[in-house]
Amino acid sequence: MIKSFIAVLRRDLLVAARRRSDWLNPLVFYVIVVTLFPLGIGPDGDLLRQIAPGVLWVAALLATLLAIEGLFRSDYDDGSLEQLVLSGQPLTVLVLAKVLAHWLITGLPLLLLSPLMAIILQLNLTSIPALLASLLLGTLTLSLIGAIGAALTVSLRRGGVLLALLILPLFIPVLIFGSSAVIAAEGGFAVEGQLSLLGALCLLAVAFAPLAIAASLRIIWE
Amino acid sequence: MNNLLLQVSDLALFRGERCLFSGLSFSLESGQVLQLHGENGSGKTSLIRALCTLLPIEQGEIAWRGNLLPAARDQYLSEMCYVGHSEAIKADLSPRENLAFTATLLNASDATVNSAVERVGLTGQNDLPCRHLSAGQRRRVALARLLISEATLWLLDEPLTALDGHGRKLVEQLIGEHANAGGAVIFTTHQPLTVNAIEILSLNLDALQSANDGSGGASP
Amino acid sequence: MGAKPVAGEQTVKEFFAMGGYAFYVWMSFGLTFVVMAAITLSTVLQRKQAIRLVKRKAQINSNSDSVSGQ
Amino acid sequence: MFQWFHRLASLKNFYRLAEIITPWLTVICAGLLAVGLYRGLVVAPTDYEQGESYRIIYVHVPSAWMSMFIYMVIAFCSAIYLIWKMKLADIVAQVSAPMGAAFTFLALSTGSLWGKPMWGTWWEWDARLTSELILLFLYIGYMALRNALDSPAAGAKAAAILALVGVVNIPIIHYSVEWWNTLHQPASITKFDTPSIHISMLIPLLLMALGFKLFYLVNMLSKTRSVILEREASTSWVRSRLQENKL
Repeated sequence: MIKSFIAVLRRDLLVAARRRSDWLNPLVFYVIVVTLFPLGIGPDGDLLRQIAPGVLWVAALLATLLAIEGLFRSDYDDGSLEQLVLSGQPLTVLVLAKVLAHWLITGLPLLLLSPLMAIILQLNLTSIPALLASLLLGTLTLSLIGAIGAALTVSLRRGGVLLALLILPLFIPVLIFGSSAVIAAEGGFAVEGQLSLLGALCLLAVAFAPLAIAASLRIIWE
Repeated sequence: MNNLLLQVSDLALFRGERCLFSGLSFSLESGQVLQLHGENGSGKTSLIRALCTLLPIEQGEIAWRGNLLPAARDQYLSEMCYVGHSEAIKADLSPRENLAFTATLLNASDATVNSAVERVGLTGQNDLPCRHLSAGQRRRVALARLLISEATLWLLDEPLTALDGHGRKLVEQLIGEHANAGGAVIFTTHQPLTVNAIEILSLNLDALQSANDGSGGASP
Repeated sequence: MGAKPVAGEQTVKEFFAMGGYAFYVWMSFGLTFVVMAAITLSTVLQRKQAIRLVKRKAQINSNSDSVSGQ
Repeated sequence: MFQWFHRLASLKNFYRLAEIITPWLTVICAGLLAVGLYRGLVVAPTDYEQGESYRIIYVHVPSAWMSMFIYMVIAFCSAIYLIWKMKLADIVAQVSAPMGAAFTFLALSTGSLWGKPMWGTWWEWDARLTSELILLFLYIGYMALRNALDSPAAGAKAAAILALVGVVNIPIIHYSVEWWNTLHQPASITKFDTPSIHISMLIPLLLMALGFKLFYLVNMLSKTRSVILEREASTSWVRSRLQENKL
């Protein structure tokens, strides 16, 4: 089972390496969305600093949503999704591998890019560690929950808007704890509380999301 | 190992509210090759997808080696391979990478991968991304995947599509060898397909459609 | 519950004034009435539509029965 | 015990059962609503703090309770549908979703109407109202997914999975919104706590709540019967009912 987990992981990373647009688009989207806010709200540093945590987190959340939509679509179109379901290997493990691969492709780069974005929004450098810690746990949870929506809407040609409608409400707790962690760091308060809650959400997602994803994948062909 | 492999009893398939066919019963023993007949929309593809558990069945039962399917699912999946319309290969990866992935998924050894690649005549283009291969060559990669799976039951949906003369002969040989080795094959095709020294059973879904009184059986 | 309803002495006009909050109170109750009426209407229409469908299907089946001479 | 469960599941029996009890429920529901309205608007004394505007709770609180109650019904039916493939459960969930959304919308609008006189703003980012708003999104997502997939069977199952995922998330969302609320607002009592209300104010509230529940039940049963008729139109029992025109 572990071998097939690694096999799926390696295959997806290989495919992503060959198709640059898959992981580049969400990153560019993230950068553009963050730069829109100063243009929209004004260059005043204090105001930007105040809204920076929220903006960074909402932009990361939207970028994950944009990236996760096609998670199963390419496999669905070329028929390899059927082979995964019929491979006899536990589907939850294969699905976990696919989500982990997707996170490595889009979640991690998002994480590494966020300090740069924080600087653009005048965030204090001292709260960047909190931002990174919260995004680390947050993007993993977002990918897992987003994958449920991706599995539910994989057979739709234009599932994008529907995916947002289905999944954004479920993103809200992660957003609340994530951005409040950064706000607390800005204010010099302790961040452990928020991070532990984010960790709890992440574990909950790792435990339950694959079950929902596997169940959703099995009903596509009805 | 008694040779009764697949047993289908009183199977009915619906597409939405419309009943494609009902009362279908047949059994398949090792060494037998069964061809499904029926014009488009008679449910050939749906039957094959139902047999490979992709399509859930509301009415009727499928048994593998005597035990009913929902319970024996893992055993059945490990001994069955389905090749559908799409070849189930990633266009950005080369045939070697695709087949290596399938091998690890179905825990087959590298030796089987190499022998399969030779058997389907893909040695030349083994490292080109499949995107650059012709449809016929991609179909051969799917056939190689079939060999790698070492499955007892082959479920082939239009295996001859996009294949040239050599390709067709190759498929006929593969089916022949598989049946002689004790395997079983169920396939649908529009082009003629003859396997020497093996009598292909046929199951006509249209006959079932009109009869509909559940008497349809595999008539030689 | 013998207590005389407190609102008894109020004139009808005072009652509708709702202590100055007339707009908010009557808007809320009005909206509730509208939504519940809409739900009831959709139920009735759905029922009519279902009966119409059953009748149409019965006709189609009876035609096909008569056509095939049964 | 399981035997009646399957007997009820057969659509024919359910149809007959619903047909018998619906008229009675309608009468009781109408009675409850009438008495509840009368006692709430006329009998209940004026609230010393909010004056007359507190009477809005007689529609706001029951609709808020209903919006949550119906989502639980949908989640429960979805679980039964996924586990035992009971078509009836899927039909009940399908017809309940629009009503749930309607009650959620009602709770939101009456909430904002109640909030305006108290705080002067039409929308107050109060924990309860925000959770209600998110619940509305969950309802809309559920209904959108159900009709988006081409095959109705896949749509029903996908919506059932979404409902179960949603019901797991509701407490999490509620807790995080409460937490978010106390984080940004100084610890004030959540503005929507029904004031420690006098018994004569409480009775109409319970009457209205029960009335709302029966209202939902009556409409759900009747809508379910209509869907059963549509789905079983070509079965013998429906046709024989048609002949005796006892649909």
